[in-house]
Amino acid sequence: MLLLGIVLSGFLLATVAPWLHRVLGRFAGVVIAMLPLGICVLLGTRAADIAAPGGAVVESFEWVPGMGVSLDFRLDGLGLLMAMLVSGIGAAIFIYAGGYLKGERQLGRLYAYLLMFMGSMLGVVLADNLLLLFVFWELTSVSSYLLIGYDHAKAKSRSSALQALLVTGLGGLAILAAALMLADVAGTMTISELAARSDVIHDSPLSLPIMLLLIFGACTKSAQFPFHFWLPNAMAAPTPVSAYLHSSTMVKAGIYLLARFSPVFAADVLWAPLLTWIGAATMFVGAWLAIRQSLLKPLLAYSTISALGAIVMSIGVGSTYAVEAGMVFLLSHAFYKGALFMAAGAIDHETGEKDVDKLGGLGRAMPLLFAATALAGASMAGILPFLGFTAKELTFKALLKSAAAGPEGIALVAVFTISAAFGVVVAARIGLSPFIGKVRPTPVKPHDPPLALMLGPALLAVLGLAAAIIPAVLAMPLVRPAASAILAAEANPDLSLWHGFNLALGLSVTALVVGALVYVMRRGVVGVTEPLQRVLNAIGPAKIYDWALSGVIATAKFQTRALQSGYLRQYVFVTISTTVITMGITLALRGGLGTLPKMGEVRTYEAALVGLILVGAVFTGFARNRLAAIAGLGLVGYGIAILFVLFGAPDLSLTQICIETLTVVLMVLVFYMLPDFRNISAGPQKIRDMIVAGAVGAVMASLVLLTGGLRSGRDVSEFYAANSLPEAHGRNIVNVILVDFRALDTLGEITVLIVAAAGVYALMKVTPARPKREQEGGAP
Amino acid sequence: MTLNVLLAILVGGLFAMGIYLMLRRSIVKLIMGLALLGHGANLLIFTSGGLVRARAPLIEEGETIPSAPFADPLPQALILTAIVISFGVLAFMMVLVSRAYRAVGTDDTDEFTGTDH
Amino acid sequence: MNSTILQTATRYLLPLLLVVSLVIMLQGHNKPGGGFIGALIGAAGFALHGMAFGPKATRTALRVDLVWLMAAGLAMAIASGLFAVVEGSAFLTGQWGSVHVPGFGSIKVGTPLLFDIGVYCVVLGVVMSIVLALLEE
Amino acid sequence: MTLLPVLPILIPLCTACLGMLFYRSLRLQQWVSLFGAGALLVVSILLLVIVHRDGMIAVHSGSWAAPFGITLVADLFGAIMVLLGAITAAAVVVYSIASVDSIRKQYLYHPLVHVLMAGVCGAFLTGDIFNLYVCFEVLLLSSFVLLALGSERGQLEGAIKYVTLNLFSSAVFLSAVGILYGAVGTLNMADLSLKVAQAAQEGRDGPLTVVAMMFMIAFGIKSAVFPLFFWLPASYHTPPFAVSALFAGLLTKVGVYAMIRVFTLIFTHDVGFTHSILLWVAALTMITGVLGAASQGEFRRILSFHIVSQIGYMILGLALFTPLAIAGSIFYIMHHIIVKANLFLVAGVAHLIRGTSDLGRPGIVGVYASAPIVALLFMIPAMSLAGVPPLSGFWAKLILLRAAVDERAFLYVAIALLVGIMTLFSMTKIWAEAFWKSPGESADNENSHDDAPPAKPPRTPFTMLAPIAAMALLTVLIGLGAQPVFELAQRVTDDLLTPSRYIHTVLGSPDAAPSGDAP
Repeated sequence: MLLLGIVLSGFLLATVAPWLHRVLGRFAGVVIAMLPLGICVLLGTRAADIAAPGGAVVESFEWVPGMGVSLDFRLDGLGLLMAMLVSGIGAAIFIYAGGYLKGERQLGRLYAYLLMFMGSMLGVVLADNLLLLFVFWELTSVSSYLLIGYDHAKAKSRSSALQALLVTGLGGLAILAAALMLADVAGTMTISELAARSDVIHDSPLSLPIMLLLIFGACTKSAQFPFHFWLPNAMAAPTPVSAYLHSSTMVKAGIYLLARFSPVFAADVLWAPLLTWIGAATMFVGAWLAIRQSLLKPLLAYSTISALGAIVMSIGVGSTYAVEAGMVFLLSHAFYKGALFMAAGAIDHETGEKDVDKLGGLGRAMPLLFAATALAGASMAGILPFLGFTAKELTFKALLKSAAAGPEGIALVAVFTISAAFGVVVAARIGLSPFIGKVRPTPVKPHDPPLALMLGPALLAVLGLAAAIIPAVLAMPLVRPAASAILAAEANPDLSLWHGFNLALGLSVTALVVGALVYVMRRGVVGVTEPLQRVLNAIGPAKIYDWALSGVIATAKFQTRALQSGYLRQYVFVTISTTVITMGITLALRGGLGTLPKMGEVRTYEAALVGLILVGAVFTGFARNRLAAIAGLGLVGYGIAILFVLFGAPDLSLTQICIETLTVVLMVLVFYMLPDFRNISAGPQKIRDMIVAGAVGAVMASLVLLTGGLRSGRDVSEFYAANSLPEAHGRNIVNVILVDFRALDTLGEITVLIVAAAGVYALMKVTPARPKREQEGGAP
Repeated sequence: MTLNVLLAILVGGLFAMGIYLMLRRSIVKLIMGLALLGHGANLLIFTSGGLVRARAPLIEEGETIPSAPFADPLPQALILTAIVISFGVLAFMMVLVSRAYRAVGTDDTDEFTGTDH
Repeated sequence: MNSTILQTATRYLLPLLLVVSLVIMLQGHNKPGGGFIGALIGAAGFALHGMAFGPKATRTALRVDLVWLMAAGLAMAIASGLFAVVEGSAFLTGQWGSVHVPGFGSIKVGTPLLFDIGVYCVVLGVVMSIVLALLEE
Repeated sequence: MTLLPVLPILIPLCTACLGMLFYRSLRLQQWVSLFGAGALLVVSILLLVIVHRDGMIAVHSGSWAAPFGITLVADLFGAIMVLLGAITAAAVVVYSIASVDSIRKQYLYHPLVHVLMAGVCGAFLTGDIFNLYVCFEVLLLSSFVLLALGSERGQLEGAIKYVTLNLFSSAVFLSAVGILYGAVGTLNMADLSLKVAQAAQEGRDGPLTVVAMMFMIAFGIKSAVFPLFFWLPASYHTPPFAVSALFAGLLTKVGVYAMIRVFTLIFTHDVGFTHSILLWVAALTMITGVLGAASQGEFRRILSFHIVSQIGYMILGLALFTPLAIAGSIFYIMHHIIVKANLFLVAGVAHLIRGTSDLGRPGIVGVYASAPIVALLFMIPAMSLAGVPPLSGFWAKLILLRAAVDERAFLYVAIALLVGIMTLFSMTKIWAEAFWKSPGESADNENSHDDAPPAKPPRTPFTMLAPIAAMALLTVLIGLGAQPVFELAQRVTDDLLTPSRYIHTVLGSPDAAPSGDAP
């Protein structure tokens, strides 16, 4: 029950969160934060259980066994790392949000969405069933949608929310498709069993599409190039949301997925190069774009993209070192980026200014925040002795190792060095520049933020330092099992801060120095990045998204205008053409000429009668005025009545005569109110219509001919004949059928009549009132 | 020409004229088309239900079964039901059309496009 | 249509048509006819009346609310089927008995007859309400 | 036991009868209507329970043995459909109390709803193809009247298109029945199943395939598949919301039901031909429907086009014709009736709050801020429709997708998935425009997330909110408790793919050729 309870608790608390907010007011955030804190502690106590390689806490409950979906949860090293991040940072976020959005009307809903997100995210990282993972995966997308759109009155928020939802949603569908195929190929939905069947999967022709779909899905979620564009836009969300979902947790779901599946696909020749280069490209583009930004949150968003790329690259490289480095990077990034986001929010909150270039000298007014931000920034810059340094060092080591294998590795080292240097710039821009130098005027007079806003950033920043200094306590228990889980072998990362003077350290220092230089000459470098920005603006993925969206809508409009034109005759035409074509083709393909039954020669009066009816029909069809048409119709009706008499159906004949008379009377009464015929259809249209009408006639006629000879027996009518008098006490078999054998039909028939009468009556009597509130519908 | 060829032509002709009228723009013609279509369908049942020059399915006084050959009573009952139903529908449709004419001000269905745009 | 000829004709025709209509309804089980055709003939009589004297007079002449007539007809038809249910048979199973009419001998009476009377009422009500609604326009 | 399967037809009919008798008192009519809807609900639950426990029931009306009389068959499929119909009807009747105006009620609104239900239930229960036609006419004509009741211009225009195309469908249906009777001499569906199979064995099936196509066309028009759907988006947004909801929930599904019934029970002699056509129909229906929705800017029009697109999914299951796929269709129907009816009901509440159904300004705006409960009640069915887990629509799609993957029909997997995300797009469009957008929003209003308390909207009557909430709850329950529902769908499928059970229940002995025995 532990894992299930952990996952469900978020959802359950979400349902009462708005109410809690109303009752507890400003303390609601702190109270709610107790849940993630508790989860984090609870998970921490289990760390020892899973420290051993292959160790895991496993739970399984039935849910929808018919579809192979069960509540399988599995807490292994990777899951633990992620779940502790989600819950731990979550606790900080709830406290922070309570302070940041104090007094907002809809804060209760925000708590609810955040809790829903937390539950879903925990579900993603703990699920051991492919479809269960997908369920939670989609829920993170939906909660992210609701959270990005928090400022729902702004058009920008809404469109950003939609963009994030569509991009990650599309990825989600890819994952669903991949999951279904994977389950089909591997014969199991259990994620932890997939690795053992990787050769089965590998041998399947579906292996490649599965892998590509998974990578696609993960890349959309983790904002990998070229699907990165939604992430900066998602910054429309309030800062607590950005800090939580869009830097430290949700965007890591894709990375989690790739890590989870790397034991399955590592053997594929495409897996490593694809991930490595997607990651490297993302890392580079993100870093490059980051230094162009001057607003706090976009700055952080692009650097997040860069960091996510770096982690994906590490997973792609896939060596023991690389995976270890990736996990350390993930941890350190969660710490410093969470802290920086919250700090940035605090700066904005306390000064009213978002632009880094317009901030300066805040250090004196807000020393505590400065301290926290500087610590986090230092970790991001990769300075000794912060966890960021350890991560960078390990990554360099891993890359250097693979660099020995060939020129590609050298390229990776170069890209990473540049990206790291740009990271230094971003770190300095946020961690340093707002606080030092000349004091600049801000909309609000700055002072240190209240405790609720300080707690989170300070805690995370300190963690970034502490984890590096005492890795055995704070980093090792998380990183080692995680790396082991990915590698499916025991990992043993070397988290010590000092490895002596070596090439990795040299590159680290180079990155710092280059970063410092770029920081100083920032304006020049921004000029150099201009072309890339211009290309991205013109034909970048964001542009393609816009085109796709407007293209789909334009197609939809065009298609719908063509099909749903509003012209009844077109609807009738399409419907009838479809009918006649379908029937005609079937008749041609499957019809086969049946034997025509012998029914005897036609007698003259019969031919004359049929001729008369046909004349009546044609007369109706081409009449120039309505009275003539009504007369023609009457001719058809009475003619058919005579036909019925000739072929032994007196009841039908009587009915037909009565009905026909009534119809003619009604037609005269009703059409009296309508205008006379006009010639409104164009000539070619008439010819087209005649062709269709003729085709229908031909098909129906041949159908009559073909089926006439099929009749196999008259069991049913023989039964009626035999039982009509003895059992049903009636001599008129037709009437007996109507009131006894098939009375239910007649019951329906009289019901239809009543409804028709009610309809006629209502239509004649009800005149539409002037549009009032209760009157609805109607044409615009 | 055998009997069922003749009736096949009749059924085909009624369907064709019905469809042709349904494709006109005038709402009045539309109704007449539907009426012809109804006649066509009824005759179709009558014909394919086994058309014979036979006695009505009535049991004479003193008999217990109808004397052969008698027409199949079931299609007759079906057609009777169908005739009545199509009368009801037609009556409703006629009034609907006259109301729509009054609301829209024309009998040309090309003007009845308000609800699709 | 304020024609004296029509009015006079109607005065004689209406009772005649009503009698014919009832006969056709009652004999329908054994000869061509039945509730449906019967009702149409009866309705023709009242329609004639409506044209001659105006719909308002016809509504008075009918003596019964048309909605009730229809509802009662439908109820009769349903009820005829429920007789059997009381006996434990399936819905609409015919229940027969014979009634001795003095001077006419024994007549077989059954629920299908009731059903047909229901049909008669419904059809009369339906046709009349349609015709009257149109005449009142 | 012989009465129970008849009751879902009789109760609405009697209710309508009583409603007409009391037509002068709106209060009495209302109570009769509520009582009738409640009784129908109770009876249909009972029917489902009994059928689920004891197997299908056949009742020969008039005690005439099949295939001579009309047999009503309550199998699991029929019973489920009846229950879904009863749920929708109950919700709509309650919702109508406050939302339908008194003029409509004076002109027999309530009795018409119940007649419609009698037709719907009859269609689900009948075992006779001609009686199916009659039931279709009953529900069709009452839908005509309900659609036009009120005589507003839009209603009349929409009704003409609706009526014309549906009457054409009826004519095709009727002709097909006539030819079928002419060819094999029976109307009883169980007997038809035997006779058609027999005819196919004897090589006389060519014309029968044409008849099968006629049924496909007739039911295709009624279930609004491509390219026969035009009547639906032209009319469904014109009547009162309660009526729209009733139509949206039930009418097209009657068509789908009939399609599934006929193409599993009777016309399985040429599956390669008929069902591969259905496959294309399904794909094109999904795509055109969802594109149609994307092009619209009015609440109910968007929803109407989505009906079309969702019908495509249901047909897809039938077309794939594997047990899992058909179970998917069944699940889809169950989910869709509830969700779609509910969305139309929510649209009515939004209309009540803002006085319009158009999206954007001027239109519905700001419901999220002013009526969060309504927003939540929209979000649940909307997300379910889009297939967001773990709501009911997710499972429906999932089953179909698995079935398609099993069949290696990846093209259809892709289409189904893409249509899913387009559905999500439409739903978020409504959400963003009607719920999120604020009334006082300027181009890019900064300080807007502490928006001024919105103008007090008219209070939404409890009778409008309660049915919505109940159906939303049902959506969630089907989602969270998908297993029993899925098992139900599987059992239905099992029955459908083993027609001998149905035939046996109706005709008695497994291979009884109908003889001239007296009942």
